[in-house]
Amino acid sequence: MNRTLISYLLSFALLAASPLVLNRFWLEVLNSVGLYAILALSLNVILGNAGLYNMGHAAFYAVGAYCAAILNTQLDIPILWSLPICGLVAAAAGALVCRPIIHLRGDYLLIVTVGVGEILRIALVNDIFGLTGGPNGIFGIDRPFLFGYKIRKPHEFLYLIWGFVAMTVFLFYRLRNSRFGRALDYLREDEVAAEGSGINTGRTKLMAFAIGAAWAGMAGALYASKMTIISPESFTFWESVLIFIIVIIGGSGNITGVLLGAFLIIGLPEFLRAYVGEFANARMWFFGLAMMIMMIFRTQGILPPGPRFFRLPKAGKEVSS
Amino acid sequence: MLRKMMFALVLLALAVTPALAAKTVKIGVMAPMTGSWASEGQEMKQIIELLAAEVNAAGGILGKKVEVVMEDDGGDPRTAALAATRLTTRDVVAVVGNYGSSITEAGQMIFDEEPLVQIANGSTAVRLTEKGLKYFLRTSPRDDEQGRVAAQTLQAKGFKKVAVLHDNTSYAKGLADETMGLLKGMGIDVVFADALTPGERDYSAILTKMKGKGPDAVLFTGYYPEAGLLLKQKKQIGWNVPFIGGDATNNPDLVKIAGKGAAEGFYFLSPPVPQDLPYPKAKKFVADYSAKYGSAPGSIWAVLSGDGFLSIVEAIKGAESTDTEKIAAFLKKKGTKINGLTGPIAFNAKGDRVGEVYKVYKVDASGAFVLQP
Amino acid sequence: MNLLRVEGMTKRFGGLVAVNDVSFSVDEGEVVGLIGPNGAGKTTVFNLITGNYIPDQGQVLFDGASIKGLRTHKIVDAGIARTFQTIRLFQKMSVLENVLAGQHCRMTTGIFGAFLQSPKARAEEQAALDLALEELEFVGLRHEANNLASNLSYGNQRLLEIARALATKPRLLILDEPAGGMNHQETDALLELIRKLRDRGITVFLIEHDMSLVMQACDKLVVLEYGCKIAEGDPESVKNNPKVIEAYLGPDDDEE
Amino acid sequence: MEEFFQQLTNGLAVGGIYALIALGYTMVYGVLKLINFAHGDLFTLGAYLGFTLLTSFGLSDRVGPLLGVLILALMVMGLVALVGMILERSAYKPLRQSPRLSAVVSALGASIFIQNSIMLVYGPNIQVYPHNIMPDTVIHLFGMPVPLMRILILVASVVLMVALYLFIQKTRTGTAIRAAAIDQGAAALMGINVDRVIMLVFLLGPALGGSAGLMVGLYYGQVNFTMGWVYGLKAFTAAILGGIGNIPGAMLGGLLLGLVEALGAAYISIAWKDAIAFGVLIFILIVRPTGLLGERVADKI
Repeated sequence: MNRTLISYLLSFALLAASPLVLNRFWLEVLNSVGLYAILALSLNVILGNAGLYNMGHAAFYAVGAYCAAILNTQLDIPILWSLPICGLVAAAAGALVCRPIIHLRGDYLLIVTVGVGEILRIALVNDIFGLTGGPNGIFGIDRPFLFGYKIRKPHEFLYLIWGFVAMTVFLFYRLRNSRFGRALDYLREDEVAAEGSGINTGRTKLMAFAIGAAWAGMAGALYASKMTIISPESFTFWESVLIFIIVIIGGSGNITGVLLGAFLIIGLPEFLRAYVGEFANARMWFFGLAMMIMMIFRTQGILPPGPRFFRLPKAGKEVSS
Repeated sequence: MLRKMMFALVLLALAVTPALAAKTVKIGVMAPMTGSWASEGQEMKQIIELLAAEVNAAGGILGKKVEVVMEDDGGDPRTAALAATRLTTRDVVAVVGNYGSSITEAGQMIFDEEPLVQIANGSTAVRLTEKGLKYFLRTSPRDDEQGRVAAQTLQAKGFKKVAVLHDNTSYAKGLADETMGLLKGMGIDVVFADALTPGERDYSAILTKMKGKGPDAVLFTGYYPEAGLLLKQKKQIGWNVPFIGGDATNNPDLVKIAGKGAAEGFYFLSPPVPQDLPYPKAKKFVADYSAKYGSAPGSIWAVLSGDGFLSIVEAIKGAESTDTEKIAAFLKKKGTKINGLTGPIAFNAKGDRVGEVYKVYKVDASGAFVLQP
Repeated sequence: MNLLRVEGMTKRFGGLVAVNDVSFSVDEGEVVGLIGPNGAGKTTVFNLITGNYIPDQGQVLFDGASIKGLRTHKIVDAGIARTFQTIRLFQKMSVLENVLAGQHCRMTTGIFGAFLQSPKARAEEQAALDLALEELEFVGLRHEANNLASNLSYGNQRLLEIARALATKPRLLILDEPAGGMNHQETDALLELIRKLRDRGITVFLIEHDMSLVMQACDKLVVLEYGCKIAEGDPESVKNNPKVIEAYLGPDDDEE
Repeated sequence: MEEFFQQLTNGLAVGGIYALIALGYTMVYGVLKLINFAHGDLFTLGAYLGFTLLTSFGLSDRVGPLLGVLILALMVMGLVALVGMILERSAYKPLRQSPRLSAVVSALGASIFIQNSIMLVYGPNIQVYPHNIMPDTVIHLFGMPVPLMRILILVASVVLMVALYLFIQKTRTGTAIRAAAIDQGAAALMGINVDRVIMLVFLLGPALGGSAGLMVGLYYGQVNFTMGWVYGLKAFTAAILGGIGNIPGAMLGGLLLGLVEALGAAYISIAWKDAIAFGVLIFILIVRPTGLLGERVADKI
């Protein structure tokens, strides 16, 4: 536990110092990694912990982004203020959408989540309720203000985004080691046994979706304020697939693994951009190849989760964890 | 855990790339080299590299060679924003691109804040130049201008009932909306308006439905692959109705897809293709391009990126500086006329290209695009 | 008084009547056995009580209130816990975590509690751990607390299931073949455990094929054959019931 | 009313292609429980290989269009089957014992890899099939104009599907495939070489996908390197709709999806067509959680 904590502190310290040595491009790559880290961590709750195959996560990302954009452009609500609202709206969307489909298993759930994502994207393209701006999307979204300071430079976003990542990691570790986190594990391992042990599996699944959706929604709000323009093109099926890949390649269920996955999957194409310059059109070819090789050699992902152990007192004494 | 730190270290090490003193004038190009629009991007690259070679053969600019710096925007906004940021770290003096309004918009602010002059090619959304950005220009015309030409064409041909079909891309919908707005004022009925899904193959269901509405003509504002299929399948269901396309249908592949018989009689609007221009520069370009790559350029948008490149080259020469302010000032100055591939290029204060650009073309029985008087 | 009452319960799967108009009751503090040949519908009766299946007809009353049609976790919450015939542990998780699963429905910390880790939430977590360890101690698996469930022997896995069920603080404990796969020694220990359970005031309702265990442990037996109840009563009377002997034990069979 | 029937034929033509691709998904799924996301790209590969063979050998000039296309189809199916088998050996076999989703990610990697390989070899431009290969005839069925090719395609896909069905149901090898789909371990105990079955499935599925690619090329005339993504997702939807793992289910699902799309476009909205199709899928799965013909598996407790 302590070793993990130290590594995290060191890593975040390195990230905090990175603007000293990295140029804007690499800072933006780190920002992109950070955004996807939040998205992947949020999907990890659903896919990695609860074991629910969700390949439509971009839908919740979109809900958050559009929510922030609409609140900001129509009602002038500052982005950071709208963050919790976006989370709640996305969570509500997650719970609402998943209510009727939650009993589906495995791949049936997977295709239905794909369907939900596509339906939402099509709704956005068709300018549903006249709010989403159709294929143009919404533009003129404000940059976020933090204590009266306008955030716009890459390194400023680095602190905002990675600060959010740090908070997410901290909270999700707590969540994972809580009653709720364990319930997700039981659910993934054996749904019948979990229900038979008194766990409300239906509700737990919904909560998993709601939490995952909430964080994806907040990531969407951050994305909207970073880009200042959003359009349905940013929330395609491919986006869901990308987040899905990060979770599985990183190590489904393991927070550190998922973070590493985000570095790898989002970082690698940019890496290739910088170092295979001559073969720019082969960038994605390398990427696909790397994915296959990675899965073949680390079939469980980079860092698969291990079992959770508790520090126990010597027999007869009180327990402390 | 160590792995993570090592990764960060490697990132750090690689990021400290040496910045050499500028021995060349670097011009950045943002283009979709991968993804669905890769064909556009790769043609942009070919055209600009050809033009750069010619500029260099003629002595370069300001005594230096021109170097083209390509950046892949992947055809999606997030990647485009990253690509734009990377371009700002590569010592370029100005940027050509992108293809696609929403892709352009993702990088627009990044270049504006840098600041760098950006000349977009395939970005027709009206709002791009309505933001008051000082350093943004485009060689492509705007949706509203094309919409005006489209509406006038429909009116001139005497159609009373028109079906409008787009593909729900930002560009096609923009054009469809502009045109429909104008048609209303002209007393022309829009009896059908809907959007197809690009990338599919079978549009018979849509054609059947449209046919049921009985329009005099169909305006399709999407791209050539779908236009070609629509023409082909329209003929198959035995529907003989005039089709009119927007400038995204200007591509020789249209006829290949539809077949000559089905493509014959198809009208489309477009800036003039280089083959049709009287200017020697255009003729030479087409000849050179064909000699180097084996066929004439297919996409008008890629050709417009060549115009963007030439504009920047001329502006640097004219301003005798690679300073962003000066380049932009030169380009927007009244009276500046650049000899481009699609004719003389001049920009207004907003950064839009001025002058009548659109022409009407018709496909003849041999599949050739014939400029209409 | 009756803790559990089943009245006229019937369940069909397609054309097959798996449980046919079965009625019986389990009194508080008793150990009751449900026996019958393979395929008699015993496990189905259990599944009907615990809400895994819903009876087509009939009524299930627990402590006087109907629990028919409730979801399983509600029934657990009401005070009925169970083990499974085919062991269903969370194999890749630790023994202690398996027991904590049972504590879930007795805890209240939600998502925000987990985020905030308030003193109350910490205290609850600590109490759950303590209780889980107590239950492990009770079944004799405390020393295995940090082992993986899949590493336990078959017999110990059955005990772990009992510990997990106990952690839900049940009034009625339903055991589906608890001695299945156990050796003699383990079976003896199990008998001891069942008696200890009764001493704790927990009512036990079990399916078991090991007749010696059944005869020693149970206060009362219910006998099923082909989905129908053919006998109910104390072990001695059931043992001598000619219907049971004929249908189940067979004329020449020993009790073993 | 005529428009309605016209739309029915439109839907069936699209649905036939979906069904053919869906078969590949469903067969692989049946045996390996793997969603082979690269299947759509094998379909694309079929279309491109067909293009190359057609343009480089001038086949139809030598032996006449019908025989030419038949030979072409066999060649394309053989080549795509070969690629499918190599794919299985290299990208999926090492993952057979790992968590299911790892193999899915490997399949996604393979999809990106194949798609970009095609782009690198053929370039990103649309490739257009020669026009003179197939007859342009339009025949009139009950007064409706229906292109002959459309009927031929539907017939060809039905023939392929029925052949596959008979093969799976009536032959020994087919029985082995079905057995391996139900329980690999038990099948192995019964002396079935499960590894060979998997190989066979990875020959048959891609071959059918490749043939669908060729049909799309021949009929629609236009292929591009990203089309596998669009068709693949639709076909996968069709397979799930029918109950994945179930061969008649894939056929039914494909045809039904085609019809839903055509009728949805005709009578509700073209722009919302895909949303309608997915909506129907979700509705059907809510009512029948394992698809139209999928078996309902009750949990053994």
